Amino acid sequence: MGRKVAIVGVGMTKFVRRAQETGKELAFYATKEALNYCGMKLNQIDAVVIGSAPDTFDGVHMKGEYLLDGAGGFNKPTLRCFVGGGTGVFAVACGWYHIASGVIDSCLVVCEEKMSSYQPHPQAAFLTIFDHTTERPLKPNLLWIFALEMNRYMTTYGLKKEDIARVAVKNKRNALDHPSAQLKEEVTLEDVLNSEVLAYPVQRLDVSPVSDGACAIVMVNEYIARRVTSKPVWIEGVGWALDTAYWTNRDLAYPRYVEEAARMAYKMAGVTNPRYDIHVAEPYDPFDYKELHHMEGLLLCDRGEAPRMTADGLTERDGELPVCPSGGLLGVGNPIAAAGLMKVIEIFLQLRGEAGKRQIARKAKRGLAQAWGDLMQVGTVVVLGI
Amino acid sequence: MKVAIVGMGITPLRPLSPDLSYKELVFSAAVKAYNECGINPRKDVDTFITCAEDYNEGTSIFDEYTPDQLGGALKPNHTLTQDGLQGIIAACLQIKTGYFNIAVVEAHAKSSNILTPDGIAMCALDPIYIRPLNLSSYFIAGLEFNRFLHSSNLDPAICGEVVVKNHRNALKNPYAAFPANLTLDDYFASEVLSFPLRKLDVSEGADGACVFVLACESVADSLTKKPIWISGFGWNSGTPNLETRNWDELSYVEKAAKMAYDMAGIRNPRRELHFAEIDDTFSYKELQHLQALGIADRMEIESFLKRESYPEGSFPINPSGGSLGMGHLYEATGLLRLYSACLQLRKEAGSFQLPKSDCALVHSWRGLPTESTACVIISNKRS
Amino acid sequence: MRFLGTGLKEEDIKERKVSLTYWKADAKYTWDCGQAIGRYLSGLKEGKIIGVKCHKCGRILVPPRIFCEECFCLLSEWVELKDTGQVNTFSLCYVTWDVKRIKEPQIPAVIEIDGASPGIGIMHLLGEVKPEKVHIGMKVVAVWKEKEKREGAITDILYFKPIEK
Amino acid sequence: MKNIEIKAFAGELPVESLYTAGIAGERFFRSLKEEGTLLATYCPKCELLLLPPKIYCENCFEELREWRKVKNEGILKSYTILHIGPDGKRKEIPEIVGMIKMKDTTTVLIHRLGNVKEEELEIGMRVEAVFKPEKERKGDINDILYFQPIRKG
Repeated sequence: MGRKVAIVGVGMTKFVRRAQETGKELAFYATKEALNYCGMKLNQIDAVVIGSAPDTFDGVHMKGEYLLDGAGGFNKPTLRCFVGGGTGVFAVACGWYHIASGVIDSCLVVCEEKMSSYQPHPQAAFLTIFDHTTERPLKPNLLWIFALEMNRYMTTYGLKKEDIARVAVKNKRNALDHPSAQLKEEVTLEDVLNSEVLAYPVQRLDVSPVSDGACAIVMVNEYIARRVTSKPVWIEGVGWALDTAYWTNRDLAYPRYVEEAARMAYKMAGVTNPRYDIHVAEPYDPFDYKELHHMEGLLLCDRGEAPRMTADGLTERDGELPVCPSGGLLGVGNPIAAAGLMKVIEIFLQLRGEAGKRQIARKAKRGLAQAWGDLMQVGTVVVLGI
Repeated sequence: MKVAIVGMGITPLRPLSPDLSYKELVFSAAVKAYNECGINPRKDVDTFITCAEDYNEGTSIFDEYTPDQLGGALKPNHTLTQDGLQGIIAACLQIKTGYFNIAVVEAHAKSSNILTPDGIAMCALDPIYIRPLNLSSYFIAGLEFNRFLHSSNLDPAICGEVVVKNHRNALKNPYAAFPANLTLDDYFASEVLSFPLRKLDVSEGADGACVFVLACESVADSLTKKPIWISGFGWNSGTPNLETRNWDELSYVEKAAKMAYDMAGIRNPRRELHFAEIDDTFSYKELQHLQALGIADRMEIESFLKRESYPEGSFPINPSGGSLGMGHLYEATGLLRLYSACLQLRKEAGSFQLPKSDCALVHSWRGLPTESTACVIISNKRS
Repeated sequence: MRFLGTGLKEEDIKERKVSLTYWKADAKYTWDCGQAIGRYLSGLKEGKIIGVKCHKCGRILVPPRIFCEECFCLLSEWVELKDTGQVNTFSLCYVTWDVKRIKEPQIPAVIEIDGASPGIGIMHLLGEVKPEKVHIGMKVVAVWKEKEKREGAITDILYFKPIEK
Repeated sequence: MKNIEIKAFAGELPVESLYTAGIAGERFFRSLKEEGTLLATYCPKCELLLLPPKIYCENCFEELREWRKVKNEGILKSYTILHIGPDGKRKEIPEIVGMIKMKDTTTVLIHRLGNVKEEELEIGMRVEAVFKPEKERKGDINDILYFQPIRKG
């Protein structure tokens, strides 16, 4: 069953609000760094997987085609995969199946987003993710669905805003140590709770910024991995699930799509008790409550229990289960697909003990990264181990 | 591990399809595909792949809307922004990992719903160096076509022959949207879009959906009596940049074909295969692709086209009518070629059935302004 | 590892301190509604909310569709639902879709429609209600556009308002 | 309800974008605007001279640091006479578009051709860029008005 697949190199750009670089140039920077990380050359790479979220951000139709030379895809088998916000982690699953199939031996996975191209403000691009006939005429925005989901989550489990705001405080603090971080400011619980209300219950500091940036990793089969590094990080499991598009027919309090994706990845990884078997986690945190929501979906705690774990400090870098030690999207930034891959890179660095100031206190042999997207609909999970 | 096509469904291509939404179109193709192999998608399918582009759908993050009509809700689904043939390849890769037994691949087009195809096509052009020139994307085909005629020293009439052949082939294909009995005179009377490219050189958009079910070797035989085996596949991209590409060679097609031929153990495609369904988005592309795929070389292309490429010839090309005769289905175009070829291999092509059709090459191109391509080799024998 | 990338300030863009090109996409569509959404919109024009019943799982669904995504069977039992329901979740939104601040919030909500199965709702707006009075579980009724102004769109319902006790 | 009165629903993707020219593009357009010169980058490994310039070679993926001025003299590799406008409608006056290989470069430029009659067009003919007057240049690709034949004498 399936050949072993490892990550051997990682690279990323700074995450910034407006990059001067074109999307291709951002992709090149990240890709070149990833190759340098493991001392590989582009001609040693068999295939390329590109991940990027909607074309409307960059303002380029067929964005996967447009980006491919910057991503090292020239003269190579290249595919661009796409599951909305879940893309960054899914792209790793896509790279995994290239190599696990035995058809491809080495593969670049490159994720890029240049949201700043969209005018006048990138958030407006989200209007067109809604159903063109039954929803778009109501002029919805992205905050609506987050707020609707957050409200449902809070109400179902009787949570208060401060239970949730702690995530923003933790992640923004963690990001102070990340060289790519877009937001380097420490905030207090009061700052979050007093920040302006955008869409009750969502306030400004509950939300990650819009960003430009790119990330890349090098994935290889077992034989190449052993040759190029003494510390390969193995893909132990991958999982993804997409729930129905009829999101107003679902209970938003619990992300069952994340659970399905996690169960698929855990099964492949042989993880039977995720609370003990997972040592560090990077769940997707575009909004602070999402980190909690996703911890529950990932079966890292009982439903409605993630806020307590956070309040008890268990998810801090020196806690039992460090969560988003990178600083997450809330701190490092949210260039959609690149943000998901940033999480995979963080787990790679943590497992290798190369996370520098961000290195978690406990010893970690297995970690996971997870992303989420679409109409609160898709879960993508990668379990990594050494 | 071998992979087989065990079920397929299609909606007949039409220039318009006002009675069905895209979801309903896909549902109807999916029901046919699942019925062919007797599966229940809610229980039996392990992974779903949809090929779609946001701008062609008019929706950002279109993958949101893909699972329900396929029976894929809450299961592994993902989108590729590629031609459906790359979707087939992704399904093969997934099955070959050993973790997936049954995969579904879907693509569709509602060309009739796109009011501004030219405006949308322009959004695919480089925003810094090309798009500000404010030129319809047809100029790329015009430049390439003209360069092709110049460097191969061919008469434009040969492209007229491709147009005539493919539209005529479509006359016998009940799924085709644009069958026609044309002559070379009709071709030369057709308006020039971007010299030397004429309107009849361009395949017209149609509406339709296509769904495939693929299975691993161990379950394929239990699902169908007529499995079609995928014996090789390859895909490749050149450069998206108009400035750096080699306009005289389609090395990306050569590379993709070599990958597929090597996997299938084919040394001489013309001798070892029986026919091909290849990309003819533009008439001249069929000729370029024939050469790059190693089917006919530059010296013999004219005689090959006139003598061998017809349904009664030694190596029929696009007996279905191709995109010119059937209609262009955007991301579903490659699936349409594959569907047509599978019908031949199953001996179910009815009035356009070829006498000799046990193995074939299927090829697709991602369209302007790209250099992305895919090849799949299929056979009705396990080999 | 190097972390490359050049951040620009808002002024760099606004004052054109760097080379920029502008493009407005010409991307227009008419999406075919088909059987299910065609009925839904035609119903809205008549002041009705149309759903569909799945004969297998028994769920009554809105917006209607010709397939049950759970049972994967063809649906054709169209059902007229009530134009009342209850708030499943809501938000008070001070930002418009194109990121403009507003003083009086829009109140988007998921509204479970009476006559549909529990938990089956649609997205719409609430109106004629003070923001602080809105709560999950609140009973609401559709406020329709005047008949002659309806065009067969989700906006034929202006908003939902609380049902007076 | 038997009759389906509403059959289609209209809408659009409202996308307005401002694209930065990027690191290579910024330098290219600055020199085009300020000096009326064409700048290319050189890949010593692949011996490619790229115009427009890139900060990387898509072939070997090395970072490119060597910039070279390109002489305003090129050869027409292909051309087309475009009758269709961006809106898909037929243009009243067709536009001639060329594929031009500038001297010493290993790439082509795509641009309009001007000051030339259709019957003069010939693949292989020598052409040159005609720049906008300096004051009107904005730092984009339209600072080149078009390419025209280099006429002898």
